This record gives sequence, C-alpha cells and structure tokens, in this order.
Amino acid sequence: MARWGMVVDLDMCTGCGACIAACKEENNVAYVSPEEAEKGRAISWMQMVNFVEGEFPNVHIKYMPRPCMHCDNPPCIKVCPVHATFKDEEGIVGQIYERCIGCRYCMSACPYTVKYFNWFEPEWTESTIASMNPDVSLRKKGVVEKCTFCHHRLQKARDKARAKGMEVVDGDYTTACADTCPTQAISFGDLDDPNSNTARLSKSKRAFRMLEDLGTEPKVFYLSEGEKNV
Amino acid sequence: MFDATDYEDFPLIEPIENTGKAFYRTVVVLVAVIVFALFMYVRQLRIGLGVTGLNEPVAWGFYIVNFVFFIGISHAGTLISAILRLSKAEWRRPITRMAEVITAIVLAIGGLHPILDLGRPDRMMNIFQSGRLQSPLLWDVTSITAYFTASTVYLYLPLIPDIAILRDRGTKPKWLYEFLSWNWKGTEYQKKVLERAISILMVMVIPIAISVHTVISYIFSMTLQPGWHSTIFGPYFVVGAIFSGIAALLIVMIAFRKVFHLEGYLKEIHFSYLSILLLIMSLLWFYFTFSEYLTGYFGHEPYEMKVFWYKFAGEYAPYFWTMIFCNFLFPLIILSNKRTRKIPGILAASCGVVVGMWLERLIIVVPSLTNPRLPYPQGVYIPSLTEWSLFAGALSVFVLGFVLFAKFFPVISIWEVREGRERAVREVTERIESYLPTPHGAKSG
Amino acid sequence: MVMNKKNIFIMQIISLSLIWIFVAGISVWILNLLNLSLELSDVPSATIAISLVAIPVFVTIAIVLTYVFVGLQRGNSQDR
Amino acid sequence: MIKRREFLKYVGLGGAGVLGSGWLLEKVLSDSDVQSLNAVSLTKPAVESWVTSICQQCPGGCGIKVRLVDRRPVKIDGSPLYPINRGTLCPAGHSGLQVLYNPDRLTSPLRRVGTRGENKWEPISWDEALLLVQKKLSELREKHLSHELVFMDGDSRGLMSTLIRRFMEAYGSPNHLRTNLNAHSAVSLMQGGSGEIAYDLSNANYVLSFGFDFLEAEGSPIWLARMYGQLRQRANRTRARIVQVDTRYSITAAKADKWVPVNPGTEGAFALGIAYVIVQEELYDKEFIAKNTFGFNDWTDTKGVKHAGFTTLVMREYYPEAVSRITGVPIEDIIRVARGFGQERPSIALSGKGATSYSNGFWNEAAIHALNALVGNVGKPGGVVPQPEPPFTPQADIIHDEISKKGLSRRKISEAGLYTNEFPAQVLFLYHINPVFEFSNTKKIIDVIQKIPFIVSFSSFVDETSEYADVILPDHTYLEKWQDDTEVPGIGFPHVGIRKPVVDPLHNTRHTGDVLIRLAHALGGTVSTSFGHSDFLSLMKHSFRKMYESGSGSVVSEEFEESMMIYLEKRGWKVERAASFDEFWGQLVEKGGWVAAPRYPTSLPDMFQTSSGKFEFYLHSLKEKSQNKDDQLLLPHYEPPEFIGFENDYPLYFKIYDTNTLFGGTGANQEMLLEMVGHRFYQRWDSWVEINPETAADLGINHDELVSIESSSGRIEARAKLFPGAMPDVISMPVGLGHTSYGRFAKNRGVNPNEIIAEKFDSVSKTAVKFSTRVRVHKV
Repeated sequence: MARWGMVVDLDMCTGCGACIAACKEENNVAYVSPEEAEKGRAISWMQMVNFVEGEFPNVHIKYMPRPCMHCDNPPCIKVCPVHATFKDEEGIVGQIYERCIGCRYCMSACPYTVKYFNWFEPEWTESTIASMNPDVSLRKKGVVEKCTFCHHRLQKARDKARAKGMEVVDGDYTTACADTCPTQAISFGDLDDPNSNTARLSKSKRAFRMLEDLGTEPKVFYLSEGEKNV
Repeated sequence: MFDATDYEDFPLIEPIENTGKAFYRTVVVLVAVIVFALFMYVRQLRIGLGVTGLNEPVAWGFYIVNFVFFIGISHAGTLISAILRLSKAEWRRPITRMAEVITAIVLAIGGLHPILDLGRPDRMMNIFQSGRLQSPLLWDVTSITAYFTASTVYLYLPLIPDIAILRDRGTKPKWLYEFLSWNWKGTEYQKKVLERAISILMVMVIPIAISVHTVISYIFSMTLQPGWHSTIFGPYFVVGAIFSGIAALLIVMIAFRKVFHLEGYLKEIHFSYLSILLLIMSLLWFYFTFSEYLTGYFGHEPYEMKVFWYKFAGEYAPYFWTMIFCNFLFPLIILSNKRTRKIPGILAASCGVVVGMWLERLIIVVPSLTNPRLPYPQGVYIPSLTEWSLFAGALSVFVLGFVLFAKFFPVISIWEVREGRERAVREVTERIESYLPTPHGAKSG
Repeated sequence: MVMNKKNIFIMQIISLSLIWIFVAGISVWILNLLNLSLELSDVPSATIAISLVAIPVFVTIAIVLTYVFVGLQRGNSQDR
Repeated sequence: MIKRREFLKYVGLGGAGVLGSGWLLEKVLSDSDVQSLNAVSLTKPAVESWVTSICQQCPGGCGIKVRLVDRRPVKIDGSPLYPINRGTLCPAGHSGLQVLYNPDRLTSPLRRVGTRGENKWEPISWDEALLLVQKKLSELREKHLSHELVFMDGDSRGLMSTLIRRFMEAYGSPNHLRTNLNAHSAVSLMQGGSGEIAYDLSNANYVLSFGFDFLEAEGSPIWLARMYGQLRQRANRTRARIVQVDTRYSITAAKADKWVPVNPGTEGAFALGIAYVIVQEELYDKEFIAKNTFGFNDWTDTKGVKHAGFTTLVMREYYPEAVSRITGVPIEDIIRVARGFGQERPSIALSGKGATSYSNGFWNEAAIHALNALVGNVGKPGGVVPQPEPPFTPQADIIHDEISKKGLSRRKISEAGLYTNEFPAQVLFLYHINPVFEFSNTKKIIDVIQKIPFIVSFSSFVDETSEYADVILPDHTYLEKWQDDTEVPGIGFPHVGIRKPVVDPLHNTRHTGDVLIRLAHALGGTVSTSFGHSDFLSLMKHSFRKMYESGSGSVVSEEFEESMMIYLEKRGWKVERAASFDEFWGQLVEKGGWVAAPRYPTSLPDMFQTSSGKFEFYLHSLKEKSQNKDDQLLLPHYEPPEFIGFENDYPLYFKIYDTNTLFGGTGANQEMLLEMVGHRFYQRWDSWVEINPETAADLGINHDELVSIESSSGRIEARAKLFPGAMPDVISMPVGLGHTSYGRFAKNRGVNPNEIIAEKFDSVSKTAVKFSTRVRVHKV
C-alpha cells in the first residue's frame, strides 16, 4: 500500500503561484467576492506562505507553498465529532463534505490553517460553471473543505491499475500542483517506495517539515534553500 | 384557603397569584428581542455563517464564547447549592432555589449555542448516527446533557413540597401543580424519600458539574494551539465558572429582593457570605490566571508569546486589562472592605465579574485563533450584528426564563425556609455542641 | 382545564416513562457510537471509557426519579 | 441584503425554524443556487479528450494541453511536449478558460452609439462593420493620406506580425507601431543584427542580473523559471550563484543569493564599477577581447585620430569609490561581486526592465552588456546567444501603387509622438493594445485618442481604449483561433508553436487576420493583389512548407525523444519525418509545435554583424547616426538618469512592476488572477504600494493604510504595505489593476499607477521609459 507524500524543494520554488492556480482550477474551488476575500474568506487549498526576516538591506523572504500536510498524526481528525474528516489507508486526509456539520473544530485545531469553510453558498460565475471539473464534487455552504492530494486523480489511477490487475504505484498519479510547477520544485509520490524519487528526496539532508516539533508527522516535506553566500 | 404559615411566607407566594402589569410588559419586551434574534438566526441559516464576523483563521467567535460563558454561569447553581447543602450551611436556605433555576435555564441556553455555531445544523443528526466519542465536542454533548438532566431533577425534587403548597392553596393552573406535586402530602416517609433522593443527587451533581466545565476547557486544551494547549485549563475553567456563577447568582438575588420585596428573606448576611465566597473565588481565579500566563511567558515559546503579547500589549490589551480589573482588582477593592461590602457595592462587583468573565472567555477563544502559527492567514475578528443580536437574544431568554419561573413557582424554597425556622436552630445548636471540645472529665460521645 | 386525578396520574406515569426512554435513548446512542468505533477501530478505548461513566450516570438519575415517584405514592397511601 | 419578500418568509419560518426538526431545516437550507449546478450535469459519464495549443495569456509562448469533457474545455495544463514549458504552466495560463468563458466577452461587432468613452453600443453585422471600416480606409487612400492610418499592435510576432506589416505596407502607411518588442537596442548596436538575444541561463555559473526580474514577468516566465530551477538543484552540478541588482526586492531578488539594492537608474554605473575591478585584476577573457572586440583599448582610426578605449574610460571614471558614491552600494560589495563575476565562469550579465526603464536605459544596457564581452561570454553555451528564427516560406512581394509608395515615404511616427498634439492619425487600429490603460500619463493619451476621427478596435472585450472606438471587430480568444507562435523572446532555439482552436468560436467573433485579409480584398487594387491567401490558416499552411522542406528540426515530442532527435541531427543524421507536407502538417497540429536544435554561431564574426565584424565597445553605428559625438559618449558610460518632479516636492522614486498574474493588465478580467494578484503580500483583488517601514514611520503610515501617491501628473490612492524589501527612497506598485472598463471583474478594482507616470523617453532609443517619475506620499 502506497503512502503518498509530497516534497517541495524551496531552493527551486520561485513563489510563482502556479500551484495555487492549478489547484483552484482542478478542484472546483469557489471564488468569493472581493469584499469577502478582504474579510479573510477566500478559499485556497494551496497557499503561498511567506516568512519575511530582517531589515533593509539585509532582508530575506522565504516562500513556502502550503497544501494540506496530510499528517500521519492529524490534529484535525481527532477532534471531528462525526467522522467527516478521516485518514485513509494510504495516508491521505480527506473530508466528507456531505457529512460535515460545519462545527469548524478541525479548522481551530489545525496548526497549519489548511482547512477552509464555506461561509456562504458558493456563487459560481458562468466561466467557473462552464469549466467545472466533473471529477471533483462541489461543496455547499456551511461545510469545511481542504486539499485532498487530488484524490480524484488517485481514484482514476487506481481504476486504471486495477484494470491491469495491478496496484497503484509511485508515478501512477500526481497532484495538479506538482504537475504544473514550472521549476518542478514539487514532487509527489509514494514515500514508502524505495525507488521513488519523492521518497529519496524526503530523506535528503535538506529535508524538514513544517512545525515538525508538534509531532503531527506531516507527509509534506520541504527541502531547505541552499546557503546564500556571495 | 388561609394558613398561618402561608401568611408568614406570603411574599413568596404573592407574585405567583397576583400577576402585575410589569410582568406582561417585561415579557413583551423580552419576546420582542427574542423574535428579532430568531429572525437573525433564520437569516443566518439561509444565507450562511458569512453573516457573522467569523473568517479564516478565526473560525470561532461569539457563539463559542457565549457557549463557554453561559455554561460557566450554570455552575452558579447546582454546584453552589449542592456544596452548601452538603456542608449544611444554614444560610443556604433562601438561596438554593435561585441558584438551581439559573443552572437549568442557562444550561439550556448554553447548550444551544454550539448549534447556532454549526454551518449545517440540518445535519446535526449525524452526531447521533455517526458521532465519535473521541472528539471533545461529544464529551461536551454527553456531559452537558447529563448535567442538564441532573440539575433539572435537582431543581425539581426540592420544588415538590412547594408545588404541593401551591396545589393546596388552589393556585391556578391547578392541574399543573396537581401534576407536578406527585402526590406530596408531607408525610414523614415522603420526607425521608425526598431527602434521601436529594442527598444522592447533591453528591452526584458535584462531579458532573465539575466534569462539564472541565470538558468544555478540553475543547480548547486538547488542540495544539498556542494559548489553548494547557493542562491547567480544566480547573481554571471550573474556578472561572463558579466565580461567574456566584456573581450571576448575586445579581439575580439582588434583583428579586428588589422586585419581589424579599428583604425579609435575603438579608445582608446572605450577601455578605456569598460575596466573601466571590472574593475567595476572585483570588483563586487570579491565582490560576497568573499561573497560566506565567508558565506561558516563562517557556517563551515563540508562538505562545505571539498570543501572549497580543493579549498583554496588542489588540486585545484593552479587553485583557479590563478583564483583570473587573475580575480581580475591582472585586478585591470592594469586597475586602467592610464599608463597601454592602448591596450596591456587591451588585457592582458582581456585574463587574460577569462582564470580566465574559471577557475572559473572549480572550481565551479569539486571540489563539487570530494568531495562527503560520504567518498567513492573519486574523481579525469583528462580531457582526447577527452575533450581537443572538447574544442579546440569549440574555433575553435567560431573563424570560427566570420571569416565567417566578410566575409559576416560588423563587425561594418555602418548605426549606420553614424547616429552617422549625428545626434549624435546634439542629445547629446540637451540631455545634457535638463539635465542641469535650471538657476534661466529661464523658465523651 | 379540568383534569381528574386518574388522568393526571396517567400523565405522571407517561412523563416518568419518557425519562426512561430518554435515558435508554442516550444509552443506545452511546453504545451505537461504541459499536461504530470498534467497527472502524477508531480509538475504541476513549469511547469505552466515556460510556462506562456516562451510562451509569443517566441510569442513576432515572432511578432516583423513579424512586422518588414510587416513594411519594407509597408514602402517601401508607399514611392514610 | 435581503429582500422584503424573503424577510416575510423568514418571519414565517422564524418560530419553527430554530427548534424545528432537521427536515424543516433541510427545507430552509436547500437553496435554488445549489440546484442550478445540476445544469452542468456533473454526474453523467462523459467523453474526455485533450487538445494542444499555445497559451496567449502573456508573451511567454507556452504550450498548453486543454482538457475537454464532452468537447467542453474544462482545464488547461501545460503541454508536456512543448519545449518551452514541458508540461508546466503559470497562474495566468491556468486561468485561460476564464477568458474563453468570460461573461463580458463581446459576442458580435459593435458600433458606438453614445459619445466617446460613454460605453454605449449597438450590435451590427460583420458585413456592416467591415463596410464601415472599408469606406473609411478607401476615403483616406483617395485623399492620399494613407500614412495617417496607424496600427497599434501589442501582440504580434510570427505570421500575424508579418500579415499586419504587409497590410500596412500594401495600404501605404509606415505607422505600424509595435510596442511589445523586447527592444535590446544597445545590444543590437554593440553586436549588430536585430538585437534579439537569448540568455543561456541553464549553463551559466554566475548570473548577474540587472533589474531583469526573470522569475516574475519578464521574457518567457516559465522558460526562465525552468532555467532557474536548473541553476539550483540538478544532479552533477554545483549550485550557480545569482546576484540581483535591483531597486526593489523582487521575487528574483528573494531567490537570488544576493540582492544588491542600487540607487534608481545607476545600474549602468554599477556594471562599470564591476568592469573596473575585472580590468584592474585582469579577470577578463583576454583571448576573446583581443580577437573579437573593438574599442577595448585605445585605438587610432584611419584618419590617424586617437580614440580612448573602454579600459581607459573605465579606469579613469569608474573606480569603486566613485561607483559606490553613485550607486549607494558598499565598495566591498562591488569588489566581491566583480570577483565572483570574473572568476566563476561562465558568468552572464542580464539586463532587464529594471535597468532600462530610465532615460539612461540605453547606456545602462550597454554597460551591462559590456560585462558579457569582458568575460568573453557571447555566442557560447552559458552566455548570450542569438535568438534564431524558424525557416518560413517567404510570401510574394507586395505590390505598391502610387498612393502606398507616397504614404510609405512619410516619416514613421514614434511613441513620443503620441504625447504631442500633432499626432497624425485619421484612422487608428488597435490590436491587443490598450494605450489608455497601459501607457504613461493616461490622461494625455485620452486627449490624443479623443481627437482621432475614426478608431477600430479588435479587442475581445470593451477595454478603456475600446470605449473610444467607433467600431469594435471582436477577435476570437486565443483558444478559438489559428495562429503561430514563434520568436518567443529569450528562447535560444528555433521553435514554432501552433495555436489552434480547442473549441469552435463561442460567439460571433472573427480572427483579426481573416478580417485584415478581407479588408484588403475589399479595398481592391494593389492592396488586394498583395494578399494571395483567402484566410489566415491558408497563409499559415503556406508559410510552414519550408519548415517541412528544409528537413531541419522536428515536431515537438517528449523530452527524451526530442533530445535524442537533436543529438542525431547534430551528428548529421537525417531524422525520419513525415512523408508529405500534409502528414507533417497533421503531426504539427496534433503535437502543437516544431522545434530545432539551438544554433551556436560557428564563428563569432557570424554573430557580430557590425561594421567592424566584432563586438563593439565603441558604438560605430551610433556615431554614424549622430555626428560629432565625443568618444566617451560612444563608449558604455554612466549618464545620470533624469527624473520628473523636483526632489524637494517629490522626494520618492516611483517604480512599477508587472506581476505574473496580471501581465500589465490583461489578466485583470479573470477572477483567479485577481484573487491571487498579491499573494506575496497577502492582498487579494486590490492594489498596494510597497514602502520601506522606516520611510513609512517617518510619514506616519501604518501597514494596510490608505495612502495618496502624487506626482506632477496626477494622484492615486492605494493601500500601503510596509515591506523591508523596499528601498528607503523608492516605492513600488504593481501594474494591472485600476481598470475603469474591461468587464465586471476588472472594473474599479485597485488603481492604475500609469495614471501618475509622467511621459519620458530613452535619451538614445527614444522608447518610452516608466521609472522616471518622482512622487510624494502621504496618509489619506
């Protein structure tokens, strides 16, 4: 059984935001009005987080794309009162939109703030309706949603593999963000597969995880930036 | 039907039998507020939780704050009355009933608050079909239900003899008192049964009450969030709850004393004793607050410190320092001084404590959410009109609940007061004698 | 509203049984969740611990109420 | 807000709603909004297909792969076959369907019925519209004023550019104004040719970028980002060093190893300071300098006049102390960067908008490019390489009649001419350009545009300039039309991308190429006979025949397969290809493009098409253009930049920049791009201005507060972002928001900094430059 994970090489990431856009398009993520976005209600399963350090001229900004960490020990699942958020046997933390009661406990519990709530009924404009991805279910008002590691792609890959009588293996499927990353800073694969490039990278000396000391065991790894010396 | 003893306690029965205009006026005002709140809530149901000031990352706001606050107030009652009964404090007699009523009403209000907060209340049945008892939220559901059941029963049982008095007087609606009096005739056996039941309940209710607020604190402390993840939260919440409960009880007592002219029952001494209890709780509360923040500060964990400074010197500083003033400095000054420990002073201090404790809940819930570990999203929380109106609605339900209770039942336990008159002095004398040191040479035992 | 004693007694019995139904409902609910957690192997230990405390509490409350009701009825007739 | 009827409903439901059963709540909650989604029929089984094409959200020229479900496009991804982006894509690329399905698209030709700028239109038929335009054009030719037709063109390259040029020449006007050209005017004078160059970044070891924000929105962003990735983490390679010299902490600066903030417009001086150290420490490529450059040392011309060389000038003027004084960069930084640049070869110096958008931009670029010559890194892997063009079948010669000959002999008007009141245009064509939004000092532009008697816009949307048009002939969006995409700036190998309709046109729009051909045919005479093809597609087919016949290159394919082909080709193998042109065309259309191996010049004189046949430090051609220039004024030198607004009144420099979402404003009609426009500043749907925290403190400005920015040309308001990456005396703003038209999403969102930018032009090349404005900022 694969254990899906992601490695983001921060040395190659340029913070361009392609992953954000690809994710929104792929997963039918709704747009909120500008006024609502201003209130902090925009939904972006993939988000670019910046860490600004220092003062002029010795300033440094670190850009970190932040999907759901798909923790092996997820704080969000522990608190869900209705099994709406769960971890499947391949380690993907999912959300059952049809069961979620909208208590937002998981949002409060997630240290990575990756969970998003539908404060209103999503308003779909003509263009978003026309370009809906039929593979991904739509969320209604009052439920929590989050990154699923493009779970629908896994399902497709699994169908394909089963047709051939095989299991899904590393490389059979990838997420929309990893797919589109211009510098290929994001790699996605099976962390348990010794031949997987992703697994190899996750064991790199440069590898670390976000808020690692919380013990949430995220399956999204980051590779630190190279040393800056000129 | 005229009864000398009834005449003695007529001030307690009078408001039930003679309904004044003031009653209707109050009810109309309160119902108006409640209807408006209902309208706002239905609007929220239709449009979505977006009508609140909540956002990403401040997923919880007024509803959860008020939930914790109201459940906290509920500790006034049953817990205090159970403790006082258990410790055989004689001055409890005119107090317990009001305390118990507060509990029952406020628990119902507080228990509904998480439902106001749900994005999909229509799916609440999911909790029954496929709930997970691993979630602290369900611990709450269980323990609040248990507490509500226990405290309602605990309110009802001591009410039975009083209902029987009203039944015997023929107070209308007769069927209600007939139905509720459970055939009480005041026989010795009945008294024994009732007393036994009450003593079982009062022993049971104390751990349940403590569990309720502990479990509520667990909602927060079980997460990894800075400012929440603290082992002290259980007792801290319980202390805060009793603290705010006593304050609420004092306010209610002062209000009824004034409105129903109960000066003969609620005497200065009652207020004085209770306010000393309030003072002790204030000190205890301060001790917990101090420990909570000192450990956070001493550890100096960066995320913890972000929340810490947000409260101490940041956006929430005005609320934080108001809370310290209302919950500690103000009651300390007023209640430790004999001259100010009079009813107006006590009322002021109690109001201060209720406000302060509400602020405390706000300060616990919101700042941890507005300061998530990652630099984005950053939170700002400004409650909306909907949230304010539902808050007002909840307060109105509380007052309305009390007004209606007082319309049908005596707010001071008549039979306990009578029992006090009849037996207390003798019993207390005997009891005190029993603890007095035996003089040398006399037979012990 | 006119109510004879018999009707009132029936209503009292009904309300008391409602309490029992309520308590039984809660117990069934908790047992259902226990079953669910065992089925999904979703931390059954926590569920067992909670059910061990919660169910007896509710049952005790119901027993106390019943005890009082029965006691008051009996005490009443004995005295006469 | 809720309506009255709803209000009553709530009151009715009020009592029951709260305490009511889940059933009732379900009734209350299930809104018709949700049901309307069923129209999309998300549950039915659907047929999935993929079509390749070329993106046109920016000039980057990436290959795309559009996912269609039941022939309805639902997602755009990068085409893995296309060599520029290899399956990857930027945010704007992903939001392409929001252009296709945009609710504000024009659905038919429009004729203006209101006054100009009033935005009132009536739909008319194509025949009517074309007749209207044709009449105007005929009139102009009859009056022998054909040169007063001005064609402003902000997109064209490849065959569309050829077609427009052809149309204009046949018609008889020299005024085909192209504004999107990556004009490396200094480079073209130093090494000859068109000046179109590419940087072979992936093979460089030391990248010294002067205001070339290559990770944001310059050149072909994805290509450059991919090159950046290769500079960082690739097997068997050391990590290259990147130094970003810029007046703003851009994303490129953030990802560089070092950010060197320089005073605005002094990038050239910094480059010369580096040259000083390199010459002083003899770190330059002596062989290359001796063989392939001219004007490095002092020289004597044929008349025996002595001329100072580049070294003499540099050693005399640009010693570190002097450069440090000009640029504000500490001396040790100059020396350290210079040593790194000189030693860690191949090293490459890039010049971008950040260095050239000043009045001295030409000389900044010359000084920067001189560095490439110093380290001998021109025409080699890891250096500056020529930008080759694919082989196209030439078209038949244009036949001129008297009118067009006369018209073409008139002087071509420049961009600067726009700001004079004598802008000689009777008819203006607008194609992929929006001057009222994009150009400096937009107020003046409106004045000029107002006076043009007849304006035709080919825009798919009503944008700010189109509001002044008389007729709008809406073009297809890029997902509905045939077009080639070649000459993508900065790609070092010949390539052709095939943009093809992924879906039949959704509305009654027409390909502008077809429209021009039809207009030409309608005009008759020599204008008509110059156009042998009936439509743009047949022109494309015709032009591509040579690509097939030449036998070079191959249809794009998977990366491995392609590198194999290139390997074989380099060794003289004939790569197997299609048996006929039709088969070749079929493959081309299916795969989405054609690519050939990069061509490094076999000998450097091939590359240097200058009068001396060498790389020129001394700009001969500039001397030819303007006589009697002092020697040192013809060598790369530092000329202080000129700014508009006195320092006392306007103490801050105003800098603007493109984002990789809005690309100058074209992306502003898409929700996706507006929502993520400022994702690095956590700002959505609005403009911001970057201010140094200390400067802000002096001005009493807090984070996110609204501030007013005022220049001599105007005043705008934007929210301040206190940003330690802003230089104390420079404030920066993104361009692209602040539309007053351009559809529901774009309209009235943010502000347009172009409104307050004073018009200023490069002292040599005369192109418009935008960083020459000073402003003052205060709290609103």
